[in-house]
Amino acid sequence: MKRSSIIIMLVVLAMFVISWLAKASSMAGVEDHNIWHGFLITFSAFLTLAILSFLYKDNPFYKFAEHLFVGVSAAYWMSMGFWTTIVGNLIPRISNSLSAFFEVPPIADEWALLLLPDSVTFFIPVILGIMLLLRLSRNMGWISAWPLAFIVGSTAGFNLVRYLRSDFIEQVSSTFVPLLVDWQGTGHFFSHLNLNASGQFVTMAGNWVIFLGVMCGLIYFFFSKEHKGIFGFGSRVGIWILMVTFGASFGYTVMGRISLLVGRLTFLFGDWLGLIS
Amino acid sequence: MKRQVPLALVFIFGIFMIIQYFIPHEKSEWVYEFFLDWIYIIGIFALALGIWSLIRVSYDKIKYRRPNWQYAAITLLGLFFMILFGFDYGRHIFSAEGLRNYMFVSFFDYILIPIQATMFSLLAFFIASAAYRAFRARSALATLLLLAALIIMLRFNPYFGAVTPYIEKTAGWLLNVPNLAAKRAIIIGVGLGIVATSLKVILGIERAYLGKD
Amino acid sequence: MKLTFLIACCVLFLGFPVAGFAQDTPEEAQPADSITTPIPAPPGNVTAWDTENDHGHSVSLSWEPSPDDGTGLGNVIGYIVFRSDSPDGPFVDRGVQPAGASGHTDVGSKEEASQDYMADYVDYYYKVRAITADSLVFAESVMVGPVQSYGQWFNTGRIPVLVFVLCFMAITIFFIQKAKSGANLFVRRLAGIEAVDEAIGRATEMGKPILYVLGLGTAADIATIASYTILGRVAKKIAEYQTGLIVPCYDPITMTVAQETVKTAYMDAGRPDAYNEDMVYFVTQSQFAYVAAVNGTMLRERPATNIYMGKFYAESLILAETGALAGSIQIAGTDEIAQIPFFVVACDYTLIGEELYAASAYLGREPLLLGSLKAQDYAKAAVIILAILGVIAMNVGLDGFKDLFYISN
Amino acid sequence: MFTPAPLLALSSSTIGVSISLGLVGLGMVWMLIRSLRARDVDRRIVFLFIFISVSAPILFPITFSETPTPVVKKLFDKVESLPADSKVLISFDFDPAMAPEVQPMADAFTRHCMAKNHKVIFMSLWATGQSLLNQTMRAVLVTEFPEKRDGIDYVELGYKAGNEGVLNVIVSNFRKMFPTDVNSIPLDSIEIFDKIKSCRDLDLIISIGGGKPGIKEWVLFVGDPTKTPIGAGVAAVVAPQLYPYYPKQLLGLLGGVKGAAEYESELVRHYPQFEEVDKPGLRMMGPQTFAHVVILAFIVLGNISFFVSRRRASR
Repeated sequence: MKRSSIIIMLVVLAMFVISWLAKASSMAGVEDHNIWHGFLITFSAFLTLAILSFLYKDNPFYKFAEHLFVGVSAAYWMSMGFWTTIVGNLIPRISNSLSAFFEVPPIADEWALLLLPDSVTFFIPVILGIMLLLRLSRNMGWISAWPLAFIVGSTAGFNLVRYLRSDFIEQVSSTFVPLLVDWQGTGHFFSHLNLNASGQFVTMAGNWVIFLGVMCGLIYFFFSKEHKGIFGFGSRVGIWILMVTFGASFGYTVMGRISLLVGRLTFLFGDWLGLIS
Repeated sequence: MKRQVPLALVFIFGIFMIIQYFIPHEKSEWVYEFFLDWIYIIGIFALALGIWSLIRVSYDKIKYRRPNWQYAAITLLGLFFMILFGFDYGRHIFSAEGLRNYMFVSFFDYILIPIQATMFSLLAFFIASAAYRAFRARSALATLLLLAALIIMLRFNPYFGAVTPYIEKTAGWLLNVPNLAAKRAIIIGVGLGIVATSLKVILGIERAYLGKD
Repeated sequence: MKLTFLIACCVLFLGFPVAGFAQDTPEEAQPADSITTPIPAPPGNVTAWDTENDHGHSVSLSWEPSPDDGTGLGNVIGYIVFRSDSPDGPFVDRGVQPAGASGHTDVGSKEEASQDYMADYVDYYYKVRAITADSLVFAESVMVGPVQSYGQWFNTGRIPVLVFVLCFMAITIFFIQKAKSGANLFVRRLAGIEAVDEAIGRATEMGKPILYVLGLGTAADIATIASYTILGRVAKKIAEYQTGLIVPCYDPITMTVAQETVKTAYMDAGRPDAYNEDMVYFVTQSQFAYVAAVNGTMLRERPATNIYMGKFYAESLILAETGALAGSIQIAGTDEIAQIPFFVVACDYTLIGEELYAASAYLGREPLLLGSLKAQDYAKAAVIILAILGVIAMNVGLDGFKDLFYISN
Repeated sequence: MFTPAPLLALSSSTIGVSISLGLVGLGMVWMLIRSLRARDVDRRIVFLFIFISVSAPILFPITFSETPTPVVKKLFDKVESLPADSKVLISFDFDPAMAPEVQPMADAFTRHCMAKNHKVIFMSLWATGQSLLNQTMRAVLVTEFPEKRDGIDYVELGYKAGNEGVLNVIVSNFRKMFPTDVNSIPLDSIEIFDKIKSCRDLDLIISIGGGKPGIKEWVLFVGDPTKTPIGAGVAAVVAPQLYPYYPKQLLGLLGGVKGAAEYESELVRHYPQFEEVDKPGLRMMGPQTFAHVVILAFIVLGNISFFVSRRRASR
């Protein structure tokens, strides 16, 4: 380790301690365990800064925060999963004594599958789970494909129908827009031509754009034909509309993202440094 | 055996789920709900597998003194303590108080939340740098992207947007008309892609997820 | 005006003391109040039947709105539906409908434990009450029943879906057969995919690894499944070129699958020796922790190319910008519409939506996969034709055409 | 780490903000010059600008004096013009995700009504709204208006499941849906409800939200049948969809942080005693606008440098 980096380390450490003490003293009387709470707040402030420091360049503090984050979060999900799924959902179904041990009310049988009690049917996922773990063994690894097949297969079937319905059929049928909105003849159309948003012309133009836009978009996503000639033109219009959309959605998001940062900085300046009342 | 059984399973469960969709009856609903529960439960075992992989990778890092091996130790420590607290010794070890354990909660509030929120807030910076880098009128397409973004941003900037009704109108139109059209085209395409791929999976044509033989 | 005044009086002097019994059952109507607010005519011709295409535990009702709803006295502000399991009560409140409504679906719980459990194959009796602003002034329809609820074994409302499923299966299988019979199926080149190959070459020259991110999808997400195929192809090339590969995973099952895929790819390339378990590793199942780790990897390993394929959420821009910072070539592909813009802006190549799926077929170069890609295209052609027909139908007033696509529940 | 504290405490926010504004301005000029020389700036500089432009308005709360747009003003004036002891219902129809944008509105409305001595009824159509409702009660009612008494000056009905169904019932009778308030005190023994039977007896309904059930449902199921005036506060994203209802069915509409800020500033203009209280709407306003402008500036700069360099290349 270079001397400079050691010095930086020490400085940061010193600042950490100072701020901790200052925080603790400022919280004295207001809160009990002020030392401990002072530490917690200072530490989370430190982590916040560590992450932000990444914007300058990768550095030991970021690495520290990152690795800590990875470890803790993995463990967090593990515990979550254990309590909510295993204890919350599995155990109450398979064994009364165990659920008594974990102090969770047993769930009544629903006699759902093949008239087997849950206590039996719910061993199936356990077995599948164990099969999955078997992949760690050299020669039994292949069996881990079975639970995988169960998951992938059932979700594939699940997705197939639902996406076909919501992303395909319903989208297509909602493309059936009237291209002639309350049409009362060409003369009437031109005599009443105006540009206000609810006017006939604007609504009609809108419908046309939507209809042609969808068409061209689909043409752009055509793979089995070279994009040439009229077809090529269609696909070009398609990509134009796509680009406009992407630009729009990007611009739309900007504001919201900024307020995220506001939240963090308010924590730093307010909760930690106490610069804002 | 090694190949056929999984493919058969995929086919059976896939077809079952499709049929189930058309049977509103309680019985089929039950089976369906059971499957969802099962998937969660299997997921937990898989998570154990993942944790194992995390531990092994970090452990190797330390063992062979790979670059940044010191930090791997931090990961392991964090993991170890969080699990320890998570599986708390409230009434007796493994009491459902696990998630309410004081240290577990403070780790969550003072380590996970701040880092998570900060990572998320990095977006504010990146959205700016991305805009600066990419929104340049290099080509016709890039210009379209740029203009659309500018109009919408002006619209939602409380100071420009409010004053010029023209921008307000245009932005509204952009969001309601071309935006709708393009999104719909993408959605239809994606929908088709998903349907086709699911079908390929069920029919056992797409089997990369099993690792080819 | 006068009416409201009367109501006010009634509320003040009569209404309030009695209002304690607001949840009054239909039996105890207060004739006294009829002086203050005229009693409206009851809703007519009430019918009740088991709700179609459901799992049971539900009954539907329809009625003709009271003549005083909107028209006539015009003092009906809504309808309350009452149910009982015996013709002579007690009746319980099963839901409210606003004025002008002419139907209601009484949905009970299927859990026997639950409060409003509604048993199947049991006789129920219904009444519909037209209510006024004064809860003591109302009119009740004649009782209907007995009616029973039960579950169906086929959802007729979803027939359109079934039709489409079958059609699509047919087309796909047809083209797959065609592909098997060796007809060569043209598929246009995709810029993003061409880029993958040259990116691998570049990585080899620079002697730097390639980072492949499968995204936040679970192993069963179709986007992830498509991503495996691409990963397989990429890994194979990498194995041939002997470049490094890094695959950090968010989902443990995805990790196991990815390991499988990469391993086979290396075997296909004839270099099983070069495969190493730690190429594909699990990070954590928490979105931003995962991002933090991947960001770190990008800046430390300095991969020549970052490939993002699969499901991505808010992190898309964080990843892509960090990658750009590290000076890597970036190729992205996702079906997550909200995130496509960010990839388009920050990456060198982006596979937009369906292109991701096309890519997996295109890369696989297997006739079978290409066959299904053809099927997709023909489906799109069908969409275009249908849409044109639909628009014409709309404009000549054949609204029936749209109903062909109507899916009830 | 703490050295800046006293300094900042001393410097009046105007000085502070003008300094930082100057900084950013100068920086921009410098970058403009660079861009004219067709030199791109390192992204770290971009980051720095964003950081300053967001943090400066937080440290020195610059409150742009918001002149309320008519759609906000009308709602404010309505609350203002109602005589004391009018019955106002505030419904919290939002979840934590929306809270940063709309909770400020809820607080502002509550303050305003309390200052005008209106009788306020709090409820929520969203299960998640309950906790946010309590938050406002704790932060605003209990702390700022300790003299106000539960059940006499305000009452908390809380959350009731049933979405539009709830509205359908309370339109004719509160007691049918809410036999008691959250503290399970029967409505009959709550003073405010002496004179309230249904939504018709309310003088104003304010729904705060942005989802379903929300403003639309209030308008369709309560506002239209009972002709009770309805005001709304919504997230910026949904505001455009609600404009069609204004002014016929919606008395007024607060859209996003901007709307909240306008209402807050108007409130302070009429009630100086609220100078001191936290005004999140106005507070969020500064950073957002500031950073937003900076980003726009960057886009322009980027294009300048791009065009200059291209002209150079073509020469």
